[in-house]
Amino acid sequence: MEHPIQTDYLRWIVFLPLLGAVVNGLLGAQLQKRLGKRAISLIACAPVLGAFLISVVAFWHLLALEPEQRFLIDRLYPWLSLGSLKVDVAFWIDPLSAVMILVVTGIGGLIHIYSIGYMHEDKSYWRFFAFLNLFTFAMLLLVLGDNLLLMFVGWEGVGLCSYALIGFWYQDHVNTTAGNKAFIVNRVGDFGFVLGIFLIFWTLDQQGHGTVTFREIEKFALLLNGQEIWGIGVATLATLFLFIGATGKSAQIPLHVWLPDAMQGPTPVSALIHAATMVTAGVYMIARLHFLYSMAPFTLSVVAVIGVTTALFAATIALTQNDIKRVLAYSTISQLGYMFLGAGVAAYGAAIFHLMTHAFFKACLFLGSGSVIHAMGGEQDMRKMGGLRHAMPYTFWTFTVSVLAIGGTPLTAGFFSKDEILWKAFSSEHGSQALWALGVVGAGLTAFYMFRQLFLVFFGECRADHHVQEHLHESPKVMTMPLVILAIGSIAAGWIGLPEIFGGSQFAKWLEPVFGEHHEAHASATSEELLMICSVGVAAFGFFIAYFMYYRASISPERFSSLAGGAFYRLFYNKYYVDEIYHAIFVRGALLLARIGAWIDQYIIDFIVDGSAKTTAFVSWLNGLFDNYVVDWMVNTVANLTFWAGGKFRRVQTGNINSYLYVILGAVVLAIIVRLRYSG
Amino acid sequence: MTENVLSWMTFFPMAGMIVVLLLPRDRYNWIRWASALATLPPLILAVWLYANFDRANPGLQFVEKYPWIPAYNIQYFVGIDGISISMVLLTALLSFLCIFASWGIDKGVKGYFALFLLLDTGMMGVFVALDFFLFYIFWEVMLLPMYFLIGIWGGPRREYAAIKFFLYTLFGSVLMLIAILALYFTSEPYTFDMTELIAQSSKYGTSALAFWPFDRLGWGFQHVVWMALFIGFAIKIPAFPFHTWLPDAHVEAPTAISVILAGVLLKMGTYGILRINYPMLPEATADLAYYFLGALGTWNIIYGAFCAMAQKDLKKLVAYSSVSHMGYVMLGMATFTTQGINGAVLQMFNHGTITGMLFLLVGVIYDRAHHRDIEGFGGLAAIMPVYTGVTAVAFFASMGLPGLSGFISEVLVLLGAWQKYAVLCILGASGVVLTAGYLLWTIQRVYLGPINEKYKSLPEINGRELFTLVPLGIIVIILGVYPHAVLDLLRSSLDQLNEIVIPHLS
Amino acid sequence: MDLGNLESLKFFYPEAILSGTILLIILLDLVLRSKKGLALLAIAGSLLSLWATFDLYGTTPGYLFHRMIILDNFSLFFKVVSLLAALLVVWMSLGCREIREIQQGEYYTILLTSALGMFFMASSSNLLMAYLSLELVSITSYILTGFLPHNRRSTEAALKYLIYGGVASGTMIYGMSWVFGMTGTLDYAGISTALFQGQPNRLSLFMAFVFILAGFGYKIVFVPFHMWSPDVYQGAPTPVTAFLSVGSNAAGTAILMRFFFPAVSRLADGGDWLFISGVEWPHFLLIVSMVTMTLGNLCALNQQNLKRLLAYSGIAHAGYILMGLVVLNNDGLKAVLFYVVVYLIMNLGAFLVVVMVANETGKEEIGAYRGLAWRGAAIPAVCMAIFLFSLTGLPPLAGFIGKFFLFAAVIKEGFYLLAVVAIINTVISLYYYAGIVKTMFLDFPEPTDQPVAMTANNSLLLGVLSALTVLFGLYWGPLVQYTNQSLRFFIK
Amino acid sequence: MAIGLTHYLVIGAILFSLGLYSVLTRRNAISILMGVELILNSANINYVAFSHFSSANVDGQIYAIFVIMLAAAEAAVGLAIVLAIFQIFHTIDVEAAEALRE
Amino acid sequence: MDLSTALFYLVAIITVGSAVIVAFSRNIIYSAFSLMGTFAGVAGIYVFLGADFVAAVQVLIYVGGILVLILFAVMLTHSITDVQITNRAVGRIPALLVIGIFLALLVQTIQETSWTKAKEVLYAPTAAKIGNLFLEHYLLPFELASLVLLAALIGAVVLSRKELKE
Repeated sequence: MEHPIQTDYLRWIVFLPLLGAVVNGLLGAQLQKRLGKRAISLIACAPVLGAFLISVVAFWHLLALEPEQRFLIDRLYPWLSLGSLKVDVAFWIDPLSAVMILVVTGIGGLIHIYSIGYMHEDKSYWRFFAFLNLFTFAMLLLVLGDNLLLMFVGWEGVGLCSYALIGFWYQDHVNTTAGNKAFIVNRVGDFGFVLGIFLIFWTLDQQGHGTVTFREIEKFALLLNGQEIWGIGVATLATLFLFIGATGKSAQIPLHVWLPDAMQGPTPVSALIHAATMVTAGVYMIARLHFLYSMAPFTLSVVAVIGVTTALFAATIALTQNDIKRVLAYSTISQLGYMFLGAGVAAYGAAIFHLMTHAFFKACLFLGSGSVIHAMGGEQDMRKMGGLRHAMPYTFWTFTVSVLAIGGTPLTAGFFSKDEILWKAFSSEHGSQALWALGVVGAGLTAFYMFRQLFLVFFGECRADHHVQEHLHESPKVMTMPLVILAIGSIAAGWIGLPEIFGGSQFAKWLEPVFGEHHEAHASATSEELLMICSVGVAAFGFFIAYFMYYRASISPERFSSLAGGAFYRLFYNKYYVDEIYHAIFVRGALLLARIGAWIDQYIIDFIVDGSAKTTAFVSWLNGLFDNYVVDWMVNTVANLTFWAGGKFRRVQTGNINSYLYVILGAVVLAIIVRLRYSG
Repeated sequence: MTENVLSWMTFFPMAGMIVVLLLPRDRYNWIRWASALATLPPLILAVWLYANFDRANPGLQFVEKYPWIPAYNIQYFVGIDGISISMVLLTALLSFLCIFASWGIDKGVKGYFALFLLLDTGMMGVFVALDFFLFYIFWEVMLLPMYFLIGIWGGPRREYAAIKFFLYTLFGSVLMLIAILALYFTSEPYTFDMTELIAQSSKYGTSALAFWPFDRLGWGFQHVVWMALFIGFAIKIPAFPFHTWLPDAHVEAPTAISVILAGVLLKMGTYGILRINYPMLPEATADLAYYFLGALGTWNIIYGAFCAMAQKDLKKLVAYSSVSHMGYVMLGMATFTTQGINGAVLQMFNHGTITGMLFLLVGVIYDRAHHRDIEGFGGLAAIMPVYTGVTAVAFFASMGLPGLSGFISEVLVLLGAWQKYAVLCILGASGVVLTAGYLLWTIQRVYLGPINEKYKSLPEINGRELFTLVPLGIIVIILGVYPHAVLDLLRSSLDQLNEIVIPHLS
Repeated sequence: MDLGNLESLKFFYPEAILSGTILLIILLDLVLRSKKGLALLAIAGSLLSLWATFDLYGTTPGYLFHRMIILDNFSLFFKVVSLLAALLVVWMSLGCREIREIQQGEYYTILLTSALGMFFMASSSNLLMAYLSLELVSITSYILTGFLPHNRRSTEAALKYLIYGGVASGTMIYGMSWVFGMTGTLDYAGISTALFQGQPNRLSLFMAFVFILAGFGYKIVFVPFHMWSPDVYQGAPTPVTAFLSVGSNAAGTAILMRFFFPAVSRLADGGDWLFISGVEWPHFLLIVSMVTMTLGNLCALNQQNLKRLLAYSGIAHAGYILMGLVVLNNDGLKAVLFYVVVYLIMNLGAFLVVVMVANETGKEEIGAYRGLAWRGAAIPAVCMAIFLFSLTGLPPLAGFIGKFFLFAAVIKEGFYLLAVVAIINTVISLYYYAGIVKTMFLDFPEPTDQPVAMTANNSLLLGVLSALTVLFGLYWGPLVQYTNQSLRFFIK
Repeated sequence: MAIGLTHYLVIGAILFSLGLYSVLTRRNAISILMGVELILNSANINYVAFSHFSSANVDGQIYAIFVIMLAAAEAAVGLAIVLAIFQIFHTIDVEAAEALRE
Repeated sequence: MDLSTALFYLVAIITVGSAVIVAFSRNIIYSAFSLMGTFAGVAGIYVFLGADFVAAVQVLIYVGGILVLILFAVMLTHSITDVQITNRAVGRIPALLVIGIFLALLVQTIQETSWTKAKEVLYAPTAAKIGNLFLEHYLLPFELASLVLLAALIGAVVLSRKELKE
């Protein structure tokens, strides 16, 4: 690792998508007119697939190396070098980022292809793909950037793209609002992120090693020990700052509010950005900086608690939602919660593992829902669906598979990854029974709402109106192919990370050079089995309730929804009223302050300014008063008197002379007196 | 030509003005092209300067020095260094583009372009002048054209705006005159030569003056002079209590003039502080700029952002966003760190290009819709996609999106700020969120949403307008990707500047 | 050099030529039909005398006519100034409609006589001469003011002026009598020696000076002796107003400087002037200066009549001029001399535009200037703007340089309070000057406003004046050299 | 006590004050001119007195003579103006004529 | 107290008294006439001061010239036929106040001032000496005075011959 291997092809992983974005962005409108949508989709998909291939090459390249040598870097040019701040535009790849780029380019590629079919009717097709490519570019930048600033560029870049894609159908006010919400909430997170960067940089700078590149930070991380600012350990504070960023990106409490609204975007976007890749950036970042987090136990516990809380919180909300995509959105939030739980117990490998598997099945679920929505002609309310399994078999089966996966059915990917996390939550030195227990409950809820969705959508009678039913159809190949691949992935992806009892995890080995060995106090394998069974049991319980409620309908949902007078139900259904509260406090608050500021400007500062002008004017008016009024009065009195003979001689002006002379003489006398008084 | 390139850049527009005055009154196109030709050579020379500027040399370059009024040791003394080069480039570029932005002027064309060229000379002069007297002359020379340009070709409340601008600035500049003279008579022998005055900076006493209120404040001669100069500059920046002329002036001024105002004139305030207050009065700077200036800058950032959020008039919103963005400059200057001060000057340049774009864009839509009411639009993206695209670039650059120039300078400023005053840095960074807030909100209300039937048939942005916008846009992107294109010019001089002040920091 | 009557004559050309011209005009007025010739004669005469004045540079300075008047650079300078004033005003009168309706023979006679009086004001070295010359100028000014026939304003103004003048000069000679009583001589040099050797009573000396200031002050128009000026300026024919505003102002400054500096102060090294200790005349003048500029500017703020406005601005400028005197320093005095010249040029210019507008519209109210630039009088409007901004003191115009030197002197001596007051005044003054500019450029003419055409004569003069205003703003080296070496008093 | 300089000066002072007084209070142009004459006379008394007591020459007296001369000139002009106004008001309708300050 | 002193006081009282009437009289005619008294008194004072020539000039010019002018003006501007001839004055009280202070100041100052004292006080006829001085030492002022008178002459003509133009 001291002597990273220089390469010069990594840049293409990043730039190919950018190329596609630029071409489509600048010329898209024309191309679409001239050459039609095929050209567009070609320009869009080719680079991503290219990037994927290069990533695979890079992956093999890494594999060929010794584990501790697995590290490639591609330096372009110095981006900022001022004083001790030296930032290059450089891309690096190590086992961790390798996993990420494979996920991003791979799943991203599939979603691109899927979109060809999904977006086919849209008239600003080119714009969609331009942004999709741009997003891929930004995401890859985020992953491959070899320093925090570059990562931040990607970090904000993906935010921008998600903003643009959420508001893709900008004619509708709701969508744009959702976009704004996403961007601003993310900005709040980024705000923390930047501060984290500053803190790290300056603290290291004091030690003479100011830097923002990951490798050097890792090298000098120990210098942060014992450093304090405002009585808090720098490591803790910095990691907390960065974690704020993570909560923003990865929709964790308290910044989770934007993700559900983000479902306003086209479904592929939801799949790619708001499920598979972008939202996991937070997890990636923590894993990337695991050495810092490991130095800050307090932060770790915060991360873990936030993670598990979010997991439960989102799950409870998901129980009650009827919008097919919103359910998935909340499940995403809660799954991300699991990842943070994993990261929070220093099980970074587990977190990344879950990240990967989740990418598969969640993408699959979203795309599936997309194809459902596509078939239902845009209908998203599950209560209007049902019995679709006949109409769209591919969608149905793939969907089922991924539901099983996310539900934690044994031998599916979800099972292994989630279980890994739960086990670590139980066993690692940062973990605890409580964390594990909550996690398990969450798993149960997950199983419930996912199967609820499955049953509502695909089983039972179709509740849609005839018009829609007639048009029910399976989606075209270009859409179903990716589904199939992803479904396979959501089974198979798990097998590279088998738990100890099934022979240990390849995945963990692969990441070892990054995270190093995490020897947690190894409880006996039996306890792991016990826990596993336990969680499976809970999940099964969830499944059965859903089964009886929505398949057999032998238990009426109202039983539960009317608990405690429906208080819980309303609470969940209204997402704990967080949106309302935030709106009341932050949006309203900002606007209020804005109005106050404008008011101050207009009525106070300008008043003072104009006021001084006015006083001047007033004084001069007083002079005028003396001139015009006093004098004129005299003049007119005088006028009648000066030449007494005169009605003729009215308003002759000699009178004011006297008053003036008064002034003069007064002044003179005054001067003399003053002179006597003060210097006599 | 190359040995006195700066004089050429400064006075060529004035020559152009004379030509314009000689042209027949009603030959609009002759006049327009003549002025375009008058502003082109400075631009070419600017490019030449950019190529031949010695980036390693922190000192003055392209110096010209001739005696002017020997009796009072007044010289014609111009030259540039890292502090001014970027501003010179910016001025050359913007004045050239603004000629084309003013193409639509059809009332008193001759007078307009003549005054504009005079203004150009004034601006360029301010940035190259190194003799205090010369500096002051140029500084004031800008006032008159500005007054008329706003007052004659401005909007409905133009007279109020013009006179407000005029009074404000004159007040500041007369204070400055006093300060200049005070320095002049303290120097030995009497001189207006800035380099000389800097060399003698130890002469300016710092022991507290005997009389109220300075005895209380512990202000010495140097502090008082510093304050006098600072107020003069703060009015131009515009720093918080002195900023209210800006919205009025911007709203009333014609598009091109707003661009010049925001792009060049505002910079003169901060430029002056860097060029004069910092090196000439280092101890006072250390005492007063430290914290005070930083806090003022932060306040500008947040206050301006909030005011912008409340605006109904698109142009006024942009104006207040300038107030907010200039706050970053002040904050950066006050940090006395390499990153901070470089970021500040870079921010001056970026703000010039970005806000220039914004005003041009507002002008484009105003020419078509004849109002700037934010609520009055909607759905423009569907009607004028290209226009919207360009706007998006400008807006996102203005809210500091990575990959665009604004980001670099803001990050540098905040990075610098963190080391000196973390709290201010946090507040300033929160300004970024606010900026995103009001800009996105504006985009949503103006460009997105359902198409407004009233403006269904608005024509798309035309070639001339694009010609004024695209170069700026390209610069914005290039600087975002490769900031050293400009940073290299500044670095050495600014570091030297820091070195002067830092020793006095308590 | 101390010459008797006959020897003095050969240093007396300028006065002699001017007097000759005056008599010639009186004679020709009886025979000549076209009065234009008289004006040309007046111009020729003053040109000749101007040449003679310059011819006198380089001759050894000294007393003439038994110590009645002094010949030195200082007096020569003011002779030049008053000649220029007379010259330009005659030129201006040529193009002025008001003047064409009056008896021009007498008009030019009196005008030149007044100029002659200013000569003596600048050069008198004797209380008697001071009084005589002052009275000569005053009386001629009354007459000029009241020159318009059947115009009650003009006549009333004349009456008012006369009464003020009478009181002021009466007070002045009363004060002079005390000085005479304390020193036993009328001669400045004698006074100086007597004051600095003997122990004069401070209080009585102070009072005497205040009385004398009344006399000088109402010529320079500073508070509290300013009240006559607005009415008189408004009432008098515009060229006369111009003449008074620059000529008598300059002459008053001259006589004041001559009396208060060489006569009753001592020049110390470093160009500082030591005043008789314990007589706080400078303090008095300091306050007067501040009050004067402030009051003038404030009153000017809400004036509608342009002549009246310029009267008040004239008061303000008197205040600025005083700034240069109170610092008791040669730099200040030099600044004053420079300012006098600059003020002459720009103020005459402003009045010229007033004349041009009044010629066409017959009005002097600001309303008459509405949209002047768009009424075919773009050039006068631009020139007016130049003059007004120069009066404000904006670079690159002459007025700025003038103000600059004044400020410089004030700050060099550390009178910061005065400087700040002056700053605020500058800003205030900008407000009303810019107000006029606004009316000319930013407002647009009503159909009722008749266009303003310009005659060749006027436009030529206008060109000259505005060119000078700009020129001295950009390259004032020679002028400042001239004014500086004009500050040479002959003291013995 | 013997009649000394002071007596004369005091007389001068009194005349001076009376002159000023009438200048201050009089509304009538002519009366004001009379007041001015008083002032001039007071000054004259001073000059003559000083030339008698203070300076061993007649400068003061000469000054006084000049003052008298000029007083005459001034009076002539002044009264001419007064008459002019009088004439104007005979010939011009006052209502039509506008006063100086409006 | 000898005769001359008494005489002096008499003259002084005449002078001041008539001046007081000039200042305070309600009737302009009275003021005008009592002005004569003042002038005469002043002339007397000149005599006391041994300034015979000045006294003569005073009588000639003031009483003979200026006073007549003033009376003319009064007559011309006041139609005699009118019965009551007023000469109102306003603001007497404040004026009295100011003037009072002023006079007090003057007198006080006069008393405490050390005026220069000449060696010997001369009582000689001055006419000849003055005449010589006019033609020798004071030639220029003399000429200047003539110029003033000329200007005044022209001015008076110009100003008062207005009504002829019509």
